[in-house]
Amino acid sequence: MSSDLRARVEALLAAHDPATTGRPDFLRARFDAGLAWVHFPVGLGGLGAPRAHQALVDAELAAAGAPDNDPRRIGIGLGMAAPTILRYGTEEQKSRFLRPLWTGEEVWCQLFSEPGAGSDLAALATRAVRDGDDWVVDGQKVWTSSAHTARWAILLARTDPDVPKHQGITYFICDMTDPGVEVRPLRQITGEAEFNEVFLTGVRIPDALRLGAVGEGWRVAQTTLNNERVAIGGQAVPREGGMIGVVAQTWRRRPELRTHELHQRLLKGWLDAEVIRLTGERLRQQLALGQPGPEGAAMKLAFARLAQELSGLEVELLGEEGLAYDDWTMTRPQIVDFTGREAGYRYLRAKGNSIEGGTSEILRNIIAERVLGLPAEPRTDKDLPWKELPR
Amino acid sequence: MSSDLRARVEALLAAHDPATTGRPDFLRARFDAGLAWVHFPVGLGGLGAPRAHQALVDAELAAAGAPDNDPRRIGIGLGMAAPTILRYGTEEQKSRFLRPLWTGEEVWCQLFSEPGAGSDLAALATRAVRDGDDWVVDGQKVWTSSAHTARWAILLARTDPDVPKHQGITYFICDMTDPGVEVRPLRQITGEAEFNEVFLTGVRIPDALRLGAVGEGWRVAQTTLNNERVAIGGQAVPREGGMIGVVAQTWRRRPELRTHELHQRLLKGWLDAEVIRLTGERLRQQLALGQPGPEGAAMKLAFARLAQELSGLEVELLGEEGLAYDDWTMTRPQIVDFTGREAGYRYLRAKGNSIEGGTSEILRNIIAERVLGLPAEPRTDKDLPWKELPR
Amino acid sequence: MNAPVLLYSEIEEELRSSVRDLLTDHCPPNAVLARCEGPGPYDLGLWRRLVTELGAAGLQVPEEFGGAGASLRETAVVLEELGRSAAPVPFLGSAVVATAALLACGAGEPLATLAEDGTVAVLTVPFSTPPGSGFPDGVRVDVDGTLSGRVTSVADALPAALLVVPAVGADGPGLYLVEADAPGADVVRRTSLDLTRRLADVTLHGAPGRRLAGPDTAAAVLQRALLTGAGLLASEQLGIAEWCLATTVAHLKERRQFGRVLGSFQALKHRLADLWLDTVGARAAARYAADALAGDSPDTAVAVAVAQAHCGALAVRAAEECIQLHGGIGMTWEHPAHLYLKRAKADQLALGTPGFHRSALAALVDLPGPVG
Amino acid sequence: MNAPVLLYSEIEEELRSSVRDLLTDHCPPNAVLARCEGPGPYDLGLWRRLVTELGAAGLQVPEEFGGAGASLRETAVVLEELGRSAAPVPFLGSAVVATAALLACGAGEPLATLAEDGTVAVLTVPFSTPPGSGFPDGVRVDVDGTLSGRVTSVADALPAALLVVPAVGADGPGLYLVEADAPGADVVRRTSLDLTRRLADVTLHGAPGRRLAGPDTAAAVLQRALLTGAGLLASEQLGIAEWCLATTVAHLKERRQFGRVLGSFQALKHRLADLWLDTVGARAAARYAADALAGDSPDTAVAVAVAQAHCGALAVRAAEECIQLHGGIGMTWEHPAHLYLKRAKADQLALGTPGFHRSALAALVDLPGPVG
Repeated sequence: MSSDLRARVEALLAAHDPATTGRPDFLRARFDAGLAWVHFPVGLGGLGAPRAHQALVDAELAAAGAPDNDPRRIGIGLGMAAPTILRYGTEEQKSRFLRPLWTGEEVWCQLFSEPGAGSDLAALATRAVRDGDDWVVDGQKVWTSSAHTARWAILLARTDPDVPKHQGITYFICDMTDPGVEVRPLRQITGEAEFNEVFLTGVRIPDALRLGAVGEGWRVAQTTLNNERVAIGGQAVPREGGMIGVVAQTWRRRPELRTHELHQRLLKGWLDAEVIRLTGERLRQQLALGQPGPEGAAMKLAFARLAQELSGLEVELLGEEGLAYDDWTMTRPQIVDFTGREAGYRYLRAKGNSIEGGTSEILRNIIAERVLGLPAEPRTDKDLPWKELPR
Repeated sequence: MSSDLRARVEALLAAHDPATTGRPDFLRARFDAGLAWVHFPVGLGGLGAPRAHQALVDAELAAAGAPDNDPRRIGIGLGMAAPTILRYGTEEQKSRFLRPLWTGEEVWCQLFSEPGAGSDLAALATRAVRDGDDWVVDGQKVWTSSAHTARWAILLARTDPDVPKHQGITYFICDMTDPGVEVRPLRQITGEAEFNEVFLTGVRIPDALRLGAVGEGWRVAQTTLNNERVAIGGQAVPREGGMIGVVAQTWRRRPELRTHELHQRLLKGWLDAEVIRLTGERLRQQLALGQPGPEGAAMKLAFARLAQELSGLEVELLGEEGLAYDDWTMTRPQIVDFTGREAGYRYLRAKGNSIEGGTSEILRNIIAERVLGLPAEPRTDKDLPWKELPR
Repeated sequence: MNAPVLLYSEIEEELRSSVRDLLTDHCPPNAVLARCEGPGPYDLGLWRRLVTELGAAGLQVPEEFGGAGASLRETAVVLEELGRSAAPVPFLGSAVVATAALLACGAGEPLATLAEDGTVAVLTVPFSTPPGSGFPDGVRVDVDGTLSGRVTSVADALPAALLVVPAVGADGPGLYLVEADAPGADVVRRTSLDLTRRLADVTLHGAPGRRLAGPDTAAAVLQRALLTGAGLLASEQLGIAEWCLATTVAHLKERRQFGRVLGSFQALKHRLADLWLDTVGARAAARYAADALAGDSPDTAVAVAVAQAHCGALAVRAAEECIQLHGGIGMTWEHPAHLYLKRAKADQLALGTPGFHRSALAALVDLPGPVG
Repeated sequence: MNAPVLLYSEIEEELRSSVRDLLTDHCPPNAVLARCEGPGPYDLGLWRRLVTELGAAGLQVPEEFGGAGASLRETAVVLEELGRSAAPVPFLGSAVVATAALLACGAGEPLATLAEDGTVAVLTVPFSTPPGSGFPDGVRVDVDGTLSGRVTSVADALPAALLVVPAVGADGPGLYLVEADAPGADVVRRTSLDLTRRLADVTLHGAPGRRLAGPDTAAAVLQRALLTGAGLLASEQLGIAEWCLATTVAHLKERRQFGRVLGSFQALKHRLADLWLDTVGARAAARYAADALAGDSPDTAVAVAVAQAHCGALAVRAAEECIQLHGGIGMTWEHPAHLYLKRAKADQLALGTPGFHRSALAALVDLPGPVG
């Protein structure tokens, strides 16, 4: 860390003693000191410093007892909305939105997925029609986490149905307090409702909240989605971190449950977990050198496969206990906690790992085409006007 | 068995005592008595009787010490050429070819596959051009078993390159002694050469040896290929019949080779083998009721998977011995004998099980489309003239 | 040993279509879903229909006791259909396992009750108990002849009126008939992974019981019941797999993405072809087990182990593929796929896991493990 | 414990490209194929080039003995490239395993010979011997100091001039240096599954030997050599897998069927994506093992077991997919795919199977099996 950066951290701590400063005040001050995300520009929470320095700032502040902005709770804002606003937003948008986004005072959600589109996100049907200085939005979104706590949303809507599907989409910032926004919990097979359905009925969005040009929404969304993918698999994981640790501990603690059949599968699971861990570690070393590899998609794919394998094994290992479930009550968790609940929950929740954020099938397509250079399948939908697509 | 049929068998045996009659003479007499394939018409080796009666005739004659026609050696003639000649042949062709085909005096081979076509058999490029009363054939065929011992071949050739690929094919009977036919052994990864490449250079085929109409070859070939598929998986197999028996015997005989890891895999292999055996038995019971199911394709797919799994396991089980190979000498076996050779041979030869006679990929397509009714992939080659197909 | 009959007889096909018609009318997926969080997770109305209209409860019961005197082959066909509907009825617990135990005891009177009005009986063992387990000693017979002890995770015990209780007295093991509402008997619901077949813990405090089998036969009766349950469960698992496969195929034929019907994508087609292949195998294996049990074949133990090892794993895989290939839709509570996933996963643990049954083959077919 | 470095250094990448250039020029697949049935299955001309132009034989040998003094990380990179070419040279046997044994013995003089002119040495143990095996007792040291006995299936022994022989004498185990052409020493070729790395049986009848390690160290030396071999073999397996994947992808990009490039069929694309995924994992695991061996990390045993268990299985799968996805072409002797299949399968058995190494994890990471 440069001496300048260290001096700024010290100055922040001196002016706002974490022991006596309230959490929001401290976070605002940290943002204003350019120590929120150091690679952002000056005035927007950053210093234009290398991204790698952020971890050092975080560590220093954590050591001094400073509060953090609870990044897991506001992950969509930090990971998806912020980089997109930074790249495509107007000056007004940047200065209005980035500060409360980072401090967590305003939670963001993402209104991309639709029931009728699925993996074919660009087929989305939510319409936005220009009306004076506003756009009027009607449609339905799904799989929206945090929609019930969010103040703002990033939204994709179709503004021109007469052009091919990728060309008629526009990217907006949507006010979740608009009376036309209705949020309904979407219950999952686990019993809980992490996500929501969002019904948009005559929602008015001022044109000033458009992000990027009209019809450029798909291109803008790539920034959002690429940042989502980078976020996955970037953290260093200790050996037996994650689900394998839970299963291995049960195995060690409960010798009466062991059989040779389960033993072989456990060893295979342990091996796979370790290979994935090493793959992630290698990816981390590449990223540290500024050489991001295509292994990000691989990590997500491998992780989903492993989580499903291990959680299925765990239920079998438990035998009679595996027949039970901890709780079917519909709750609204803010984050996914794989280790805080019982085996049955892990088994069911892990099924989503190969669906959410890009299905394993889509990831395999991506690897085959972008990494291995295999040709795309024949496509008939790319040049057809959206309204003429078969449905 | 009807009393008439029994009387015919007894008459044949009385007139041609197997103990004193030469093999070819006996077989010719049996053919002429209509006891070759009883479901064929009278005069062509049959009696127009139900197909199911054949097994009874075979059993009766075998019990009396009569020679058989070595069906494994002449399988292509019996299983593919004969039904096609019966259905599409002229009267001259039927009376000329079926008798020596059945007695084994004339061996047949099949000239369908080509190096450039692979699974897309209908893309074949071997040309047949009309010249007076003859056709002149040029091209290359591959994976032809028995070509070096065959007197005749069934042949697919392109007679019209200006129409879509399925429409420009004609079916011929080809004289393998024509000077334009060159047969070269095709060596496999096992070291041996079961198959051949066949080069056709200016081969002259009289139009009288055409089977079916000009341009109808693809439809004629369906009879040939459907009969190939029926032949697979029809036999009853005892428990531990086939490759699992070899591996299980080694396991029992050699306790020092056992590990828990191999044990679990062996049990899985045994289970799979037994499930496939039961599947085959169920199919056999369906066929006996005249209800052939789509399980034939399934049997071939499952058998290939199992043979590869088990033969790979066997090599691992043998450890140091698995590092050896019995013989790399190029030999020309007439039949495939999985159990007559060592583990390494089985391992390598089994790789062909998922390729020959329809790859496992093609079989999965067939199951998905014909059994499950899933739509075919987008095709661009069906209506294009053959000569315009991208290559 | 007669050659096993692996096809369905005409009578079996007729029974199947009666059961299927009834379930189509009275057990649609949304009804099952709606019920599974209500106070009565079992559909006793449906059960009554199955009993009165089709004689399902007494299918195995000899005609002399008022049953249909049918074979386990027919019972297996009913289980296929119940699996296909994830039907919340106590058929497996009562008409299969408990009935097998009562039959093996020669207990005509309770059997007649079962056959007559669909009174539900259950064998009180944890649902995860595989055939070949030691005789359970969790319930003891006291000197006054009453029973005390606790049995956890008993399937279908919630709607049961009769409990067939393995218990150990001074003279050894026995099977006892206890009324579920007798003084000292307590049946408490557990939260179960499977929403359509619930578990309960049975507690007995000096509950009165009538002995059905004594030390000479109790262990054999228990084994027969567990073996029957395990072997026939394979048919339920086949039914689950078939529903999952058919539902997935139907979804993929309808759903479009990237301008194409999803079902035209080759990777999905190949996965479904493989799944179909293993389902075909499951049908053969399940039929073989039912036929062996029905005919008391000497090969029954092998047949059951093969069927359970194959079908138990297959049903889970089919349900998992069903969820995956439905995409997000399959992850929602509103879609019935999860009912099948949960039943398939619970069934996989029930009466021995696939791994247990596969390992059992080692002894059954002389493929011993490593020495020492 | 330093954080493991899982990337390739610049020096390692340079070494790789030198080796690859040399192999591209002098070890094309058709040459390997043509050689494998001739009288000299090893390409000693190629070996000489590797030795003289790149110092491959002495890579691990300290500079004081005329070697390059490089680490096992570099050696692993060479193995990746040799695997990618299925090169018929005795690098693994001589420059990896025998060299590791000689290094652990501190035997400077033979090491200098190896480094100088590529003299081939081998450790005479069956190629299937895994680390952790007991000390072999097939060769005894007689009272006159000569060696007698037999060792089967020794890899790379055919071109060897020096044999490093584990033998047991009156005072216990030892390692002995025997010249392959010494009186009483006999090396006889076996027919090997792998056409590019041959096996031979070594028979000693009163052959003279020089002791390199005595009872105090012989077992540890042997273990170090086997562990080094097993850990670095993972890099060769990675190279095999990479060739198979790349060759298959190239084939599928070119070959057309049904009017389309085969590589556009989704089922094939997904299989190759999965294969690529596991190849990415293999690179991380193989690098970790090489790094651990190079740095004598306390985690070496785990690193080697993980790398062997993963890479050994992967190379076979990649070679099998290569054959299958080439269709009939891959089944012909003329196509080089079978050379890789045979090497991959033999490598899977070499120095412990994947199953052996996976099972070894049980003790290494405290995941014990069932009790009793």
